[in-house]
Amino acid sequence: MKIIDILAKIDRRIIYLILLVVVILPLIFPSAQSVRVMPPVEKFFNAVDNIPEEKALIIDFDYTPQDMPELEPMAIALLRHAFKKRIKVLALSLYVQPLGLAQRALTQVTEEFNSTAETSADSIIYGRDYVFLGWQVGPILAMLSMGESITNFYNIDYYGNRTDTLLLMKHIKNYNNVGIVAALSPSDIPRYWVAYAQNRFGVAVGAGVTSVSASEFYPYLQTGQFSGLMIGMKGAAEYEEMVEKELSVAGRRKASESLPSITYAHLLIIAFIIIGNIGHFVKRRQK
Amino acid sequence: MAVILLIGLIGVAPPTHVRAYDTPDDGGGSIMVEWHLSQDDAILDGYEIYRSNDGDVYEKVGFIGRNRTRYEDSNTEDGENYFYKVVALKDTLKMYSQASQPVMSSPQWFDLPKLNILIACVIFGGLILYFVYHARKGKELYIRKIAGLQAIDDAVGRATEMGKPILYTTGTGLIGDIATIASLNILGEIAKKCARYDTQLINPHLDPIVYTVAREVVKESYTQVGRPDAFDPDSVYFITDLQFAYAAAVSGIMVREKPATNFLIGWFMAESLILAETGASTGAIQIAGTDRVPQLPFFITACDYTLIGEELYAASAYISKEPLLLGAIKGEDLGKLIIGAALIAGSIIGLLTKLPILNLFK
Amino acid sequence: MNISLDPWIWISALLTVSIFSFLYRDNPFYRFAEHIFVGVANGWAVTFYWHNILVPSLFDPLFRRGQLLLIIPFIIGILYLTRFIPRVSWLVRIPIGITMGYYVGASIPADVQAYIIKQTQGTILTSQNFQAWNAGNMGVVWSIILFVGVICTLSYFYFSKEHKGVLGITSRIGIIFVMIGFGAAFGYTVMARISLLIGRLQFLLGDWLGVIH
Amino acid sequence: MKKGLPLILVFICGILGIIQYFAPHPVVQDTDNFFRNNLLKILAAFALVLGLGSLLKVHMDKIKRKRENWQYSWVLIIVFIITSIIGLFGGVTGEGPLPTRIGSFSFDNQTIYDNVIVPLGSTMFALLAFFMASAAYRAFRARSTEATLLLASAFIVMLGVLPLGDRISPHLPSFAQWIMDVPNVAGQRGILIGVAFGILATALKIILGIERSWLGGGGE
Repeated sequence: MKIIDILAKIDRRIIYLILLVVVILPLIFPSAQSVRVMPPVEKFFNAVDNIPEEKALIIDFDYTPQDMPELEPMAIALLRHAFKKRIKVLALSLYVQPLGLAQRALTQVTEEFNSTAETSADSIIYGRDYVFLGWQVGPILAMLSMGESITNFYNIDYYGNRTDTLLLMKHIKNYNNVGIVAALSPSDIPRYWVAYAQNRFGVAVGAGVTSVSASEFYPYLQTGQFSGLMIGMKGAAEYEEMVEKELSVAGRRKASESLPSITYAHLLIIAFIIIGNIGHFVKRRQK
Repeated sequence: MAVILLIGLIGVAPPTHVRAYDTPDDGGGSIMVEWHLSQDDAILDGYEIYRSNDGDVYEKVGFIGRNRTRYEDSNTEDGENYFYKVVALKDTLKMYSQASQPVMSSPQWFDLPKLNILIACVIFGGLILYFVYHARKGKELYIRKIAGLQAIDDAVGRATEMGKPILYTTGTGLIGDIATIASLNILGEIAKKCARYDTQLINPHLDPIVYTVAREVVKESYTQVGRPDAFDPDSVYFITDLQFAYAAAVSGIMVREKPATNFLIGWFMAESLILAETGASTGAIQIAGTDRVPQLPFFITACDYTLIGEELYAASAYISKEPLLLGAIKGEDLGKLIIGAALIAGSIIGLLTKLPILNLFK
Repeated sequence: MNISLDPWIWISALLTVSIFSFLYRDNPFYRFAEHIFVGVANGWAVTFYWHNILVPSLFDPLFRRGQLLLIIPFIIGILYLTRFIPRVSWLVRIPIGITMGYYVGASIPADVQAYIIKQTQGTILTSQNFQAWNAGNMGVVWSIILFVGVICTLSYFYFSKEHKGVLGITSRIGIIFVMIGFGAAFGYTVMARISLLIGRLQFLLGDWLGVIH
Repeated sequence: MKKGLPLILVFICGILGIIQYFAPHPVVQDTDNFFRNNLLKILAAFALVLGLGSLLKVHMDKIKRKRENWQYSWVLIIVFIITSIIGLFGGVTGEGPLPTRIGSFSFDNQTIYDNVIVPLGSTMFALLAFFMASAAYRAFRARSTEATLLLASAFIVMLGVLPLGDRISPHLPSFAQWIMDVPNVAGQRGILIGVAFGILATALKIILGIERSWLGGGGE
């Protein structure tokens, strides 16, 4: 009888402790959990995968340290995808704060590829394979101006080079030479890409968003305004899954590694609900 | 390749049928330009839009991607004549269209597509006001029971018995959030009960303006029940205008002062569950209420009573039993009946005919 | 292990741990962090209002560029401070009345549009709404369930009649829809919140302690 | 006067708030812009002074009367003063006259924001992970039909969003999404329409001066 009483009234601190353990252990001893890829991410992957040779992929890095756990893995997976398939990448941030994080992701993935490269053709070379446009004032202004000329608006890149001298930019004039814009942002930015870049210039837009804001973005996928959508840790993990399975690119899969924490936390909460109800029912029987 | 070369030699077809008109329902300073696509649209870079005051000298005002047939030039001087040409652009090759007819931009006083909203405001607002004034004549009105409100008396009584304070937070809304104003009305009623029973009230705030108003409301309540002396000006105070700092501080108050009852009524964001769970852990009775649908699930799970949506607005009328406020509720109810009828009627029309019924609600 | 040497990382980390300690119970560390939080937040608000509002929108244009119209907001703003002078403290109602009046007025058409017009539009049964589901023939069924749900939920908020008879049944169905929705929304939010926790733990274990890479 | 003038102002400003929604004409929109971007913002800045006055008074009192935990009030006041000075004189990102850097250690306003306010805020936010667990355990009990439905749909959705969900049944994720899209939206819509009427009534009563408790007492 005692046990039932305990089950119906577990101290909340015990719940907190078990939850903490369940979330923390998989982080310390990471093992990537494989996921089934859902259509929104599959669409995204295919949209990037089908970018023709002469077009580029724009990655808009607009996450901050706060949203990094969910959005950075998306950036890494996208970069791995692009570099593996030799899709040209234009990286940019619409705000100043994310620039450092963009730089960090670019460096990481470039090094991953270059550490195994043997020839210059195998390597990822700045200016030939990717360009970091950095930041220029005004998010909407940037979206509009790139419709006409990217190098006029971003006349110098993040490192201070004149963009029109970069090899890659010789063939990339404006959105007509862009396959898809991948906007990774915790805020409204993906919607602005649709309103200003897509509606006026017809460029495809894909979005990576946090799970907090997920419900706001679903409709854009249904109407076809987004060519793909990654939501939170799970969306990032699905993209990681596709990159590894389809392209056999190895590397840390941070989102997939977080999934066990998420799964166990959910299962734990479900377990507690069941335990609570067992306690509740048995006690009611007794009365 | 050969095709492109050939086009390079003979050029591309220009857009045709260029038409310019004043952008409707706007504040002026804007002209819409429309055209038919160039026959070579598929290979273009896009379209450049040129504008002229005299039909002679044209200057470029904008650029838009291919497969687009519309451009809004939002940089015009009202009352001046403009001519437009649209250019098909391919690399350095430009093909000019014919010029448009001259056009002027002008501002409008009323945004016509919003007419349906105006009508709805007038109908529903009128209904409510009719019943408010009708109620002045003192007709008795019935209101159904609202569980959370019936618990208020017990909740205040319990605090009095236990000799513990009552915590009332209006949430993280500003004075412009109507839920905050509704909450202030309820606060007034609860402050009266506190004054009568001599129960301590704690009322921390996030918005300085709401704080200022709340202070007046509470003070007035104490005066109304004849206990102005019992009003403690420090019971209503401001903490910070930062959401989570506020949540941290109110959580701290909950565990330190251990109020017998927590009222979480007003406009809330993610802090709703932080406050509700902390409050629950201290064993307080909790009465919550908000019109913020995303936060309602958390109040429902963590609090003893929750005023859902409109119940929050009905609450002050319910507690005060003031005929004016009750009259408004009658008006609201009639409005909901009309919406129900509109839904059914709209559906019948929508199902049986091909009328574009949804356009009424654009 | 690769512990950070950056003092700011240490400060952030200690504050983070202090807040988490609240889960065990109220304690001096939490109290300390909480009061720091409120203090810094207000210091930051002072800075923000000064540099981002008062100087660029009031003092600079008024005193440097001579936009005399701004004397009006300046004076009305100062009326707030009459609260401290009992004889004229009623003047504080003027800025309050202006602020409240404007926002309350602005909320009327915006709410009628977003909450009444738009919600009604999405609920009416028409072939256009059936197709919006992207669910083929099932779209009709979903639309009908939605329609019934909306009307029943609405009837739950019918206050001026006792919930008996037909109204009793519909309002009960309405509350069933509401409860299913609330449960679902709760369950749906868990993932977002766990993600936030993972973010904090990655900061503590990675950036601070260097236990995870 | 003491009540009449504020009530007239509420009425006038309320009408402006309504009109600006319908009238695109520059006469209206420019007035509205002045309201939003100058007047109301500036008023909010002055109101903060009242708020800070209140906060400081409460904590000074605490210290003076040595109420429980009065020591922490010192922490709050000192931290407030220091950050205000840094912010006011050091500028937002350290461009002001006050130096905000000693060697390689900078402590400008933005750095404080990033390293104090952001971690504190996001940790408070992260507490929700724990609170959701305890709330679910305590409240999701099948006491009544309503509670059972609440529990069941939370259960299904929680499983449905997991990667594990489609291993249990391939229909589970889509069923979870269906609950979110259909019954959930129906309930929400019903609530929202009701709310709109509550807002409309309250707003009209304020603008027309029928509801005037916000004025407080004293003076006609």
